[in-house]
Amino acid sequence: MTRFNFPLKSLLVWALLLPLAVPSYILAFVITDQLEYAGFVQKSLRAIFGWQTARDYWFPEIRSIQGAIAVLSLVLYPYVYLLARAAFVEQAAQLFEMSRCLGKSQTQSFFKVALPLARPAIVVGVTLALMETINEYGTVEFFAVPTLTAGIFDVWLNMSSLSAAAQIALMLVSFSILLLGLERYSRHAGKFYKLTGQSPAMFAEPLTGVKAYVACLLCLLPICLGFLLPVGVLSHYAFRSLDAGLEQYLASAWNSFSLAVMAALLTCALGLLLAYGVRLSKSSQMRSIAEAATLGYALPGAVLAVGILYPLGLFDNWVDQLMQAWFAYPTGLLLTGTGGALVLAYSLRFIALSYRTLDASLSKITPEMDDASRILGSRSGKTLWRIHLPLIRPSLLTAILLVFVDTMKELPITLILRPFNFNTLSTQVWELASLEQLEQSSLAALTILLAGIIPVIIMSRNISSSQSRT
Amino acid sequence: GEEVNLYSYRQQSLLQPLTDAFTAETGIKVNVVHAEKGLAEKIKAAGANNPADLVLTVDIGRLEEVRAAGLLAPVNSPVLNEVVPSHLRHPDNLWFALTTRARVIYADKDRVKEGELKSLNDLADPKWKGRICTRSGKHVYNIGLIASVIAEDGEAVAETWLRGVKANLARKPQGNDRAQAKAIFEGQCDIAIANRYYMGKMFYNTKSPEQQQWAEQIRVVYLDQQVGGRGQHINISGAGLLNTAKNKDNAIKLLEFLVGETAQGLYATANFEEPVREGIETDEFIESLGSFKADRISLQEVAEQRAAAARLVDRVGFDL
Amino acid sequence: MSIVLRQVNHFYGKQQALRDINFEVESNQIVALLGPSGCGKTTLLRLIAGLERLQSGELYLQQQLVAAPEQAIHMAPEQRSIGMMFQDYALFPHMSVRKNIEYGLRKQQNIPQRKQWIEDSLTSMGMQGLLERFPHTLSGGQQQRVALIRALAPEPSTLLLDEPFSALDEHLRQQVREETLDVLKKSNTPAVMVTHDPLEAMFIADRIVVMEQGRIVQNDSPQEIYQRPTNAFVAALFGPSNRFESYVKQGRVDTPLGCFLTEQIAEAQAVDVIVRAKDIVVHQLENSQYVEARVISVHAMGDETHFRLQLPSMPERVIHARMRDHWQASTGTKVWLSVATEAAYIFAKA
Amino acid sequence: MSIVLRQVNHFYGKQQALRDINFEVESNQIVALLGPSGCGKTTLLRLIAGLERLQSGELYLQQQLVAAPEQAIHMAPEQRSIGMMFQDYALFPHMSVRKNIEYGLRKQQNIPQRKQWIEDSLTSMGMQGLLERFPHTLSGGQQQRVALIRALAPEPSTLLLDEPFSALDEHLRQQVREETLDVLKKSNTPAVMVTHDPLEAMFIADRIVVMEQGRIVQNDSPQEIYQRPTNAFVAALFGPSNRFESYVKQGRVDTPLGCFLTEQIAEAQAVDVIVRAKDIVVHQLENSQYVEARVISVHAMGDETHFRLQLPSMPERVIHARMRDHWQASTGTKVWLSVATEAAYIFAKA
Ligand SMILES: Nc1ncnc2c1ncn2[C@@H]1O[C@H](COP(=O)(O)OP(=O)(O)OP(=O)(O)O)[C@@H](O)[C@H]1O
Ligand SMILES: Nc1ncnc2c1ncn2[C@@H]1O[C@H](COP(=O)(O)OP(=O)(O)OP(=O)(O)O)[C@@H](O)[C@H]1O
Ligand SMILES: [Mg+2]
Ligand SMILES: [Mg+2]
Repeated sequence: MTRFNFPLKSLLVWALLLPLAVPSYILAFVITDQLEYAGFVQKSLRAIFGWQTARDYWFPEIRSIQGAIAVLSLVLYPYVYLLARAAFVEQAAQLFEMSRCLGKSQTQSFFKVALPLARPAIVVGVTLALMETINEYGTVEFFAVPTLTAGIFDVWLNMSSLSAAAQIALMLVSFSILLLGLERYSRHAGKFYKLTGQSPAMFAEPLTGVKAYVACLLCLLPICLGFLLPVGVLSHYAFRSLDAGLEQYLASAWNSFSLAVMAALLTCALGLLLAYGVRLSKSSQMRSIAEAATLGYALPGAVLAVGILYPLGLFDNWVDQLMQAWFAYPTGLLLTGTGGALVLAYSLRFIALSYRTLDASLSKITPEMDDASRILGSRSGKTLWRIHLPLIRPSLLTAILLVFVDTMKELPITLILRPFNFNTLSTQVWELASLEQLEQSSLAALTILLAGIIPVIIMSRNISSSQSRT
Repeated sequence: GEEVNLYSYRQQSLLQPLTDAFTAETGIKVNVVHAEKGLAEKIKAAGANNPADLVLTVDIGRLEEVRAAGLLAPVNSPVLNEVVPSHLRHPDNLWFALTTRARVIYADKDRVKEGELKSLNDLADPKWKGRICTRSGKHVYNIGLIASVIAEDGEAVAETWLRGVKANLARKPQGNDRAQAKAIFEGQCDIAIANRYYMGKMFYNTKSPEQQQWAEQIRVVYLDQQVGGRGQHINISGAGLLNTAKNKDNAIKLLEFLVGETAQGLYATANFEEPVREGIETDEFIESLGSFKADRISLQEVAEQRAAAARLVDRVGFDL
Repeated sequence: MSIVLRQVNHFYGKQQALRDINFEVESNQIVALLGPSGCGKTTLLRLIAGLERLQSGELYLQQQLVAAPEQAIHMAPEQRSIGMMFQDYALFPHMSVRKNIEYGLRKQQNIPQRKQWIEDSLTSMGMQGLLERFPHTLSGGQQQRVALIRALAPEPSTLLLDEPFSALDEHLRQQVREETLDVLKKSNTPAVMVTHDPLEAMFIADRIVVMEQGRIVQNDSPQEIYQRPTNAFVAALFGPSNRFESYVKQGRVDTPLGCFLTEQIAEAQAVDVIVRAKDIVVHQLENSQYVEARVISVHAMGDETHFRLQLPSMPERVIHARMRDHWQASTGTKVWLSVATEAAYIFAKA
Repeated sequence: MSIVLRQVNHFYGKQQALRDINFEVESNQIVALLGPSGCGKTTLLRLIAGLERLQSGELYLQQQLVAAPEQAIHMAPEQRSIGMMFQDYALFPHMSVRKNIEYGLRKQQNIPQRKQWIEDSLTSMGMQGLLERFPHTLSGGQQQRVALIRALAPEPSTLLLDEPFSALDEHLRQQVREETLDVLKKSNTPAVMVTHDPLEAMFIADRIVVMEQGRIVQNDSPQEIYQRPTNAFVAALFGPSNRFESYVKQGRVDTPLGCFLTEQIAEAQAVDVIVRAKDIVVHQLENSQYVEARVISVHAMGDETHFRLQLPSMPERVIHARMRDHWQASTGTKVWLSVATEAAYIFAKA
């Protein structure tokens, strides 16, 4: 995408982000719906070949670990794409040129220079996808794949042992820590600052002939499977069941939207604070603290929700007691069971998204920029505002987008922490879906998708404008 | 105004007609939070400030969990005591069943002869090899079923049985109960383990008419009906009053309403569950599925075996 | 001929960075590109390396046509066997010094021997012990030397150097310069080197190409360029100098520093006159044949003394003069100036 | 006193970058930091600016103690009213030239007037019309000038310049240098300027501080430094030179270029002898008093001729000599060398 020009590229650049907006459980449903025994594909096969039953032929089991892998990959690849692409765009083209001057072909240069330099960003993308997969429950349950997360719920709900569940959850977390540690260790020596100086934009080379179409098709494939297919199927269903309570639907949409906006802003503000704090203090302790703060992402949402219930409850009761004692005015539960608790929980969960994205982006700004700004009389706050924020704007938008879309899709936390009589699009999808009527939830599901597209489009604007600048 | 706050493990849309009717009758507003998990923890965490008054569940497991956590208060209501049979409520009246739900066998009307399948044990018979469908063994409904086998026959027998069932599966456990009906209709399997009320839901589904076809293809088989037999396994949906309830009176009113004729009628006709109240007119189609003798084993005992059941499912590799 | 450029023009958007460039480098020749900042030197190197696509004209390397937009020819940079050193080094930040330098070694080379060569070069450039360091821990000059060795290591058949010694102090510069020169001469590698130090250009180059605003204004041997500059710009290149505008009147050109003769230039033609600072003689004693001036400041610069002076006739201009004596003079002192007639370079204005 | 450093040491990890630095800059003084690459010049500036924390010692700016680790004092860089120009410019890539320069303007300043000043400075440095360009579209030298103007714009009370003119060609360099000098002198702003061009240091500085390996080796007026270097390193700073190792024998030191007298140094002491290239006289005629040599190469460098020579007694060494004549000589030609006795600088070895 950054190196070559080919047909439809300007469209594909952002269209590739679209699957991000698709909740994995919806994609899982749609894909199985089409591919399972009773689905369109197998039905057609049976009709064509005249097979009678499942025993007459072999067809890959959709509800399998491979199926789950395929679905999750389709939904999660945009994380890596988004971050890697930003990294490639921001890269100093000179290094790539240098490599070619030293006699390495484009491919070699890519693997030896461009890729290692983009590694922090790619690792962040992969880590996010990994954590997301680790905590993923809906899809794996749908595909009947036994994972650690499924184990947590089994232990918790069926064996009623929350503490054992917590132990497994801890295992998940330590696994994530291990991954992060490995990554950090492997690049202990190199600092990946963008060296300053003239940095002409990497010029994209036009692809011609067959190559161009192959590239175009390759890019279209995930978009079709990961986005167009679910949207198509859902639209089809939505059309059939348009009479679903519109009023409630609008209320849910509003709830979802406002929560997502608040969560996105709060989370990114927190993430920025952490990332900038780490940069300013330069201490590894600060970094560890920040890293720890992001582990919430590796936990299944429900576990996290239950986890924060207790401190929230404690806090609420403490405030309540104080108020009662001092002013004889019971406050009740200030946070628990209000939108506030939800936004807080979302932030805890998604801070990894914002922190990692922003940290990777900040780490590419040479410290000399900070120095220059301070010498010119700016304190760190102004420096952040005038220097860093504009420089990391694409990443900041990326982070906001990620959190927004993920909050829109979020389910388990919402379910547990929401106040009385409170619905969001995703709980509505789930209500209906758990009634085994996903068809009727398709309007809500479709809205989640569409709401995801808006920020994607904003982002794409930004991508193209930043392209014209660098 | 008057209100009552409800934590519900039961879907909102099922609850809505009931609460609407309650509000219409009493003027008391009903506020609901619906979730599949975590409500017990939410109650615990909030402590004395817990805003909820009642908790509603769709299986005995959750209900027992809340009770075991000491969150429930006894209710001394002549109405409830009279309507709910004693084996369907907690000995100390800490919880009450509102409906029972039979977990039956769906059999293909053509490929399975009447009387061919009689008992739970038959499911392990090799003659069903490659013909059984079910949802995940870890789902609460199946856990309830397996727990009841353990409670009745002990773990060893249950294990042999479950291995037998596993060997007969037509496909990896997946989907929900409705999906099993579809699988039978599509010919992927011949019998399936599922809750009976889904038959009604499919039969009356006008939005997806294909589901009516599924239902029509299926005969419901009740198990262990022979004299002296164990009886058909049932689970319950139930409710309990939280000991931190602020609107205790309203909550009890709602409980009494839910076992009243209106509500029980709604349960029976809208959701096709079996009412706990006697003499409720049931739906015609459900009626046509016949009646059965229910297993009268103590639900509390069953609930106690749930952890064992979950471990058994793992041991047998039922879901793999 | 090792490098041949024919009729090259280059635009960045609408801005023309190179105009009608024609130039040749013989094998074994070292050519210095000299010119003010922004005149297109880097652009020219990038075109030769293939990092920028030729927009018009032709480029031959080792007699082979490697770029010609009219014929849609563009050989990839990695196939041109060119060594290049960027103005800001472009060291790979994720690789150690060793990895950076060894990056370009080719299979055909005798690798162990080259590695030995790398160590030797680092040592002889005063960088022993830095092999495992990462670029961001090196000082500017250290980075520059690494970049230089990296460009030399693959034994390229042509070398392009963009200000290779600018970050080095005088001492090191001399040493590294000689070292580089030796390597190039021994291996007969032709090189194009950008510099803005005219003395450096004179020292290292067989030929100097002077550029101005995207044009080549003179292309000659160092001595020619110094002694017979073809325009005012080139004449003013070597050290401080003074420029006056005037016109020809009866074969003579009048300037505030005196009157000079010219034969080639037509009557009444407007001219530029360049007088190099070192060609102005500063006298302490009054002499009516000399031009009176007033000292603004005096800088002792080693063996020389640099004067900034003011002429009563042109109070707004600073006149630069350089003497090979040690002088002390305070601001305001009166002095007298003389210039040998042949020391003025006179050029017709375009 | 505008800047005072007392007993400063600085380590990067285990590596010591600065040792026992004591130095002072008077208000209105311009001090040049001269020293080889990697000797710690940038580090010193960064300490003064507050970008690196002082690890030991004390730093005063305008009589105020601003950094002293023993007293846990560290004033933030933005409060020090220091202007700094970075070695690699550190222009903000997302801001236009105008925004970059205006970034540091303070509310207390007369903003419209400063903006006018900015435009004027750009113009007088030959950069008119670039105000709205972004840094990456500027050439190296253009970037450097923007960085310089950016550092000057806020009228800092102290200015630190890290090789401010290195990317400029001779011509521009002279112009920008004078411009900067004027601004500084007019505003009485003290400045520390890193350079590795000794001539530049001599031209611009009131005092030159020579550093070597993290130490200050001499701190004197330009003329003192040139004429009375205190060690071999300083003596060799100004232009090419030749170093010989020898020892004192009866008040005399023997070198391949002849015998020199010394009085201060003890008998049998090992010494370094520095003979500057320009102090070697090259003769074409044989003379038994002179030393015979063989020409390796001759480079005409403007008015001077640079010789690389070989002595029969030391065939592995290159001897540098510089003459103020135009010479032509082919490799292998025999010549004869002489050195005035007072032209040899003799230093006891440490
Ligand atoms: N990417 C670009 N976009 C627009 N203009 C550019 C770009 N790169 C260079 N230029 C302009 O082209 C001209 C020539 O630039 P070039 O970098 O070749 O100069 P240079 O001779 O190397 O200068 P220096 O000695 O300062 O490095 C300059 O005026 C510069 O501003
Ligand atoms: N971040 C760092 N980590 C480790 N060593 C460093 C670091 N920065 C500088 N050094 C080392 O400290 C020494 C002094 O560096 P400094 O940048 O001050 O040199 P300098 O005098 O400015 O050199 P130059 O003229 O080449 O810019 C060098 O040997 C350098 O390798
Ligand atoms: Mg350049
Ligand atoms: Mg430096």
